[in-house]
Amino acid sequence: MATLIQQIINGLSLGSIYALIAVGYSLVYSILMFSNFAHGGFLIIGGYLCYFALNSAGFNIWVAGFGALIGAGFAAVATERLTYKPIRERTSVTLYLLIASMGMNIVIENIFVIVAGGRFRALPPVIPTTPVHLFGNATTSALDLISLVTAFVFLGGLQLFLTKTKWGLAIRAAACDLRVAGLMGVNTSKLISIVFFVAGLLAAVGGIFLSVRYTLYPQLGMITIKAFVAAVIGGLGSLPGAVVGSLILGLAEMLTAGFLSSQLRDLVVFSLLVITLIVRPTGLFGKDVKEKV
Amino acid sequence: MTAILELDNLNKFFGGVHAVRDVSFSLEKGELAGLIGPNGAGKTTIFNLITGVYPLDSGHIVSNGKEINGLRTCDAVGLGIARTFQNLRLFKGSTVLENVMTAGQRHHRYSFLEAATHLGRWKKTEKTIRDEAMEYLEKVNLAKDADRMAGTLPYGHQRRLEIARALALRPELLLLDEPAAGMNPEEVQALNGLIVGIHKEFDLTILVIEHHMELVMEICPHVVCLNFGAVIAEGPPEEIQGNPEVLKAYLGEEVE
Amino acid sequence: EETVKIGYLAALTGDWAAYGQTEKNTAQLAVDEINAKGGIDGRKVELVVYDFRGRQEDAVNAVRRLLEEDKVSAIVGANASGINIATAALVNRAEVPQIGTVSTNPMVTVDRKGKVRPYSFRICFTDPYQGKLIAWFAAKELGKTKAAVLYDIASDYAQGLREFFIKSFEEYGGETVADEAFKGAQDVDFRAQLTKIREAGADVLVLPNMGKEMALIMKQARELGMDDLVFVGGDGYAEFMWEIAGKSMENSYWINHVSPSDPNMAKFFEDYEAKYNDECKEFVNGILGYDAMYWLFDAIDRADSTDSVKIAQALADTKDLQLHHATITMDEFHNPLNKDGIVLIAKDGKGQFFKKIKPE
Amino acid sequence: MSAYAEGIFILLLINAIAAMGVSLLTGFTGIFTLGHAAYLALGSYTTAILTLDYGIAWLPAVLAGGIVAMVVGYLIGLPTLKLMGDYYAIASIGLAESIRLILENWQSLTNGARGLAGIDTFTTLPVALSFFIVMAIVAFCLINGRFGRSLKACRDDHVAAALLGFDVAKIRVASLSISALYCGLAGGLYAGFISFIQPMMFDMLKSTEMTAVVVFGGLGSMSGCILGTTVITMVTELFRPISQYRMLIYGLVLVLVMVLRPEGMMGQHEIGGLLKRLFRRGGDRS
Amino acid sequence: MDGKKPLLSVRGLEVSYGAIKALLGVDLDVYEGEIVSVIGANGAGKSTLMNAIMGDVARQAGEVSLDGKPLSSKSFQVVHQGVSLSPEGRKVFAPLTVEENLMMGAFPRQDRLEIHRTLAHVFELFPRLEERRQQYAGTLSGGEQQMLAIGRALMSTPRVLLLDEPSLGLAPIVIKDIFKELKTINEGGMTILLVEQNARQALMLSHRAYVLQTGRVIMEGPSKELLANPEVEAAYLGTGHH
Ligand SMILES: Nc1ncnc2c1ncn2[C@@H]1O[C@H](COP(=O)(O)OP(=O)(O)OP(=O)(O)O)[C@@H](O)[C@H]1O
Ligand SMILES: Nc1ncnc2c1ncn2[C@@H]1O[C@H](COP(=O)(O)OP(=O)(O)OP(=O)(O)O)[C@@H](O)[C@H]1O
Ligand SMILES: CC(C)C[C@H](N)C(=O)O
Ligand SMILES: [Mg+2]
Ligand SMILES: [Mg+2]
Repeated sequence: MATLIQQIINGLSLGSIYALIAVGYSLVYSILMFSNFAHGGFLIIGGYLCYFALNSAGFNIWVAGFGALIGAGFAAVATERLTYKPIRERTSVTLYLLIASMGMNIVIENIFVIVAGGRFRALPPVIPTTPVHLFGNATTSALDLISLVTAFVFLGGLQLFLTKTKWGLAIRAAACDLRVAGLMGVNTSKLISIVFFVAGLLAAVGGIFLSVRYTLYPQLGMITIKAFVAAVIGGLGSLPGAVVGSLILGLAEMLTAGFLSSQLRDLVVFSLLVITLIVRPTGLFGKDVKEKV
Repeated sequence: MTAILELDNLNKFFGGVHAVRDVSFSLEKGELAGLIGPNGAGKTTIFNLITGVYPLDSGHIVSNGKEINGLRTCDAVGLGIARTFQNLRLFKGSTVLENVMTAGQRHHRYSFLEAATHLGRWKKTEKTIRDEAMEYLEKVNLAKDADRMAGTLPYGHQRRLEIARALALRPELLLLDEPAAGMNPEEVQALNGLIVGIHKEFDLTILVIEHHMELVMEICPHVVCLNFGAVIAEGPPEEIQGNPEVLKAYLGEEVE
Repeated sequence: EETVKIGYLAALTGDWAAYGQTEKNTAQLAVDEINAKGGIDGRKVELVVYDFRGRQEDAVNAVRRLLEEDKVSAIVGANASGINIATAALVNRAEVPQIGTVSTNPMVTVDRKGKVRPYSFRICFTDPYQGKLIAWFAAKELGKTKAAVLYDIASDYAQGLREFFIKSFEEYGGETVADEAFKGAQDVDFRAQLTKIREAGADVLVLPNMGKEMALIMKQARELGMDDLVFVGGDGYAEFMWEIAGKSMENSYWINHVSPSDPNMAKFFEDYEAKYNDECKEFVNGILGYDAMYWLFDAIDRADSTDSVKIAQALADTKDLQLHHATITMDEFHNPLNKDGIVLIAKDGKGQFFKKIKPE
Repeated sequence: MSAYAEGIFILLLINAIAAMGVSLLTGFTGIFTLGHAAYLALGSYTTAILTLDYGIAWLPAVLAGGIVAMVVGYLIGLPTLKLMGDYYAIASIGLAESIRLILENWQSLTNGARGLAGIDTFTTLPVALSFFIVMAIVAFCLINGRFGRSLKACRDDHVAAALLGFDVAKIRVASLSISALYCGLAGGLYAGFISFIQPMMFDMLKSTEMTAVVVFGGLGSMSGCILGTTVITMVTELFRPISQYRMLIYGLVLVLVMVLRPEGMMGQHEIGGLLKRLFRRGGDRS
Repeated sequence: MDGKKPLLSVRGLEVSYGAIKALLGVDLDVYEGEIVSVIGANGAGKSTLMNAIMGDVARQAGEVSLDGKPLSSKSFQVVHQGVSLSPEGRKVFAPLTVEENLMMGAFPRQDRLEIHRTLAHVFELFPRLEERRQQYAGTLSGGEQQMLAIGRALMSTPRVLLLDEPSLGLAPIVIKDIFKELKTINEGGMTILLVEQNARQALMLSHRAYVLQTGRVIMEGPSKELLANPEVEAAYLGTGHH
């Protein structure tokens, strides 16, 4: 029993890290309808910026953290302006964007391989990782609780923005037809930049959390593939879906590893992805708009 | 004479919307009939039901005496049914000629092995398919555009290409969904001629949805009018034009 | 004058970059030293280093290139059994010798049928012995009875060492209460396995893996509140682990090939520092990479030829060769005989010599 | 030719066979995949296991690899190819990872994540070249003619295609199966070239590369995909010695290809067609 | 109109798509309070003209101005300057509901209360839309989508409303209603530029008209005169009904 509780806690805490990242995926998907695999890249940009600001420039954590968020936000905007925008203007096939984003991810990762080297860096425990005892033997770390709360705060804010403001509506309209959204008076370039800025910011938050929880190295962005799977399971484009999907995925992983076999955990993750798509292509919370003939 | 198509009490719901309501009518072989009705009356939906694009909620569709409810879309052609679309659905990445060949090839066979090697019957068969497709293009007056990409044709021409593609299937029953949409009066006139022409030449049964009354009233001896998913009038054009319900729901008071 | 081309297979990027960068540096140091002395019997040495990013696929490609394009006389590296096993077929077909630096799995030098691979060599001890060292240390020196193993299923080395350890530990009367796996280079979260280990009541956790994963495991174990668990690791010990695991590293034990305070190596450390302005942090790889080069120089000298077949013969015939860290003699399976087992302890932020052990 | 140049040429031919498979599916049927490395994996594992453990000769082993990939492609296609657009692409990531993970976990057969070493290197230049020529002829024949037209119909408008009597699901599955066959054969040849295989070699990066190559060459152009493969294989192989930069350059190439020429090098055209046109124009002038 | 300055003025407008020249120097004026129609055969460049005014396709040469001030070359700014378009082929936001589509039309406006009044007005004009308020626009019938597109353009209460083939696919009775409504809103002060295949009705409604042929204005004048012109009659009005 104690083990079960501990594994559930482990699962939720892993899920909360996924959630932070998955929300970013979903946000970009909700406007441009493509899966931005460069998200992992933004994440490590955030992580390294924070690391260098703390260690080389000697800033305090608040300044460093803030700088990292802004920096990653701008990196995301730059990526969008330099690579996605020209593609979007030439073709409407979103798969090209997807491939370009994978390319960007490789580029960013390897820029850090070259400039920061293959060494592992650890952020000082700016976010406390001390064990927190819940009930009995069950433990989690303070970091996990903070990351869960952060994920919910961002999610709530974004959700309100998207559903309650006219800019949110504009985002959804732009998602379906950028040109026509322009004809409605929406400055779509600016709108998209804002979305990417927020996505970059979210990625940086995820990057800092991940660097503290694990360690900082150029391939750290790889973990985002799980967050991506979570976003799909929850329903791409749905922010609550992203969070729910993440928690489900975290639980599935930990329970598989804990009670079946740790080798099978990724198999379970990807099988869940495939099964979800077959049963409900738009995920748990995605809405299914059928094409009219 | 037997009915080539019989609709018997068709019903279709989309969520709360009762899009098709107890619709029954039938088409005799060789008829040229019009289907009219206000926007959202359910006309396109009826085409979609006949061709199996949407499943039927209740009722029967009988073609040549055979019940074809729950037909798979791809089996419609096998029963001799072809259609065009309200929103053009051409193969935009293929040439005009290829569009028609794609339809026409079903009447000619060669084996997979021949396809993979271009040996045997391949060459001869391909030539036949091509020649036939050219004939259909000439019918709709597009032969000169055979090598253009389908998507670059002007709108009105694309509509005619859809008709040629449907004809190449050699159907018995042709369903046309707003073939004159976006055409100017001049072109509508030409289209009238085309429809009447193919109707005769290919011995077709045609059901056409249109909002251009100058087309329907001129060429369709049999007109069905829908409103809110239900048939409100059926008969020859003169009768329909004078039907007060049709006037009120669809044509507006004064009709010339 | 004829030069000798030697290939070096190093992980310069990826998870193992710290190990590989050090090896590359020490190999270059050895080459510079020998060339400064006029080369081997007048033959200058040329070093060709390729990165394999910690992946077999890249290693295989790099070796192909060394063999086909650079036509090297011998290859040194890599620093992991899996890499050497993957490349063994190639070098043996091409008849070019390859020396593994810390590649400890038996399969590095023998094939699936148990026959020695004529062109594969190593300078370190093997895992049956290492497994025994770990088991002896845990059972006899630390007095532990309930061991847990958490090993990398993607690694030939980890799978082998786990097996050898468990066998020996049971022979010494201990019990393996948890035997958990993960996937190296992919997994970063080990809390599920650690929870099971905690539940099993293990008193020692044996880590036969590469550095990054071991560091993350130790860190997460302490975060789960597993404060009393003692860590005993294999020869994957690396200084870069401190950066990841921090204080969680303190008081862990590591079975290894060499000691950082070996007086015979003092000059090496000095020279390294002078040349690279950096202390040779990953000293295990540093020392073994350095001596592997010297071993090869000696073999070339004895073969008196740049012909790879003759060099391989000379390597196989090595007997009582005095290198810097040890004196080596090859056995019939191309493994050096009677190498020391050294225990390091992680203390005050670095790895320190703890003791030398010799299990019965 | 030096042994090294020959090696690159063999690799190029193998990659081109795989690219033709992906091109058939993505370029001509309009189904984007991000998981075709899985079929490469199936082909190479089948070939490797048959030659290593069962002592079967390489040629039947390679053919068996192709067939295994094709059968798996067929079985996978049945339930998943009803997914359209992005959703199939995402599903293919999941499917490919699942296959890779099964290979990784089936230790008794595949030696798990550690991979299989010591595969006979039977893929010599003549072998690769003969396979390439045969497969290329078949591919070109298939796309010119009724099969090619039906693929394109399903690609451009699946509803209209269905109403022309095409069983879209069946055609999509057929296209995937043939495409898997190509990749399976390429995988078998690859195993016989590289001599060592490991599940990690067939990861998402590899799948993306396979699709990117085809996009680079031009969707809907067979000769384009061969050209694309040539360029990308050359670029990445040339930069292999400076491996830190190799991946960076590879990533940049992917991005630049998408940014500068999303329609690909050849657009929808075939080299033959372009030459013909050029020739005709030249003729007009004179 | 003599002496008055035009509200919307187009001078020497040229547009091409790659090698295809779609507009070759078009001049056109629309005065405050007018309805002006543009007629012409398929491919004459009517839609291109509308899109170029909006800045939705790039203008290669020429000037477009509103009230003497140049119109931006970015469509979203043009909307804020007071011109909006109901584009050819509906272009509704398929995954948004009918109501959300209409609210998008009101995007440039700030006056919440007034917006709801306009919404009520659109619903009055197209009761079908009110019934389908929460339906996804993509599942509407062709004609319903057309109504939505027109309604959406009305929602921005522009100074100049551009309509590209508003009657496409609509039932005769709805066309009549719409033309009536256009007259009413025009009388309420909105200036309208209208492109129609249904030339006769367009000419009957509008004050002035332009005839476009392969990218050039070949005729212009008061609609009444054009209606009576035998050339126009032969080429654009057809002989059939209406
Ligand atoms: N997939 C669908 N989901 C929900 N409602 C639908 C769907 N398809 C059609 N409808 C609704 O069913 C009704 C009938 O639509 P249909 O397309 O058949 O109309 P129509 O008679 O062809 O009209 P039009 O002349 O405007 O094309 C419409 O009110 C439409 O909104
Ligand atoms: N996106 C495009 N790419 C290339 N050519 C185009 C494009 N859009 C329009 N054209 C061409 O520009 C010319 C003018 O087209 P436009 O759509 O403006 O005509 P139109 O008068 O609106 O015709 P219609 O009555 O069919 O709507 C035509 O020759 C058309 O083929
Ligand atoms: C660096 C070491 C952990 C390498 C290990 N001894 C191996 O053979 O793979
Ligand atoms: Mg309709
Ligand atoms: Mg137009």
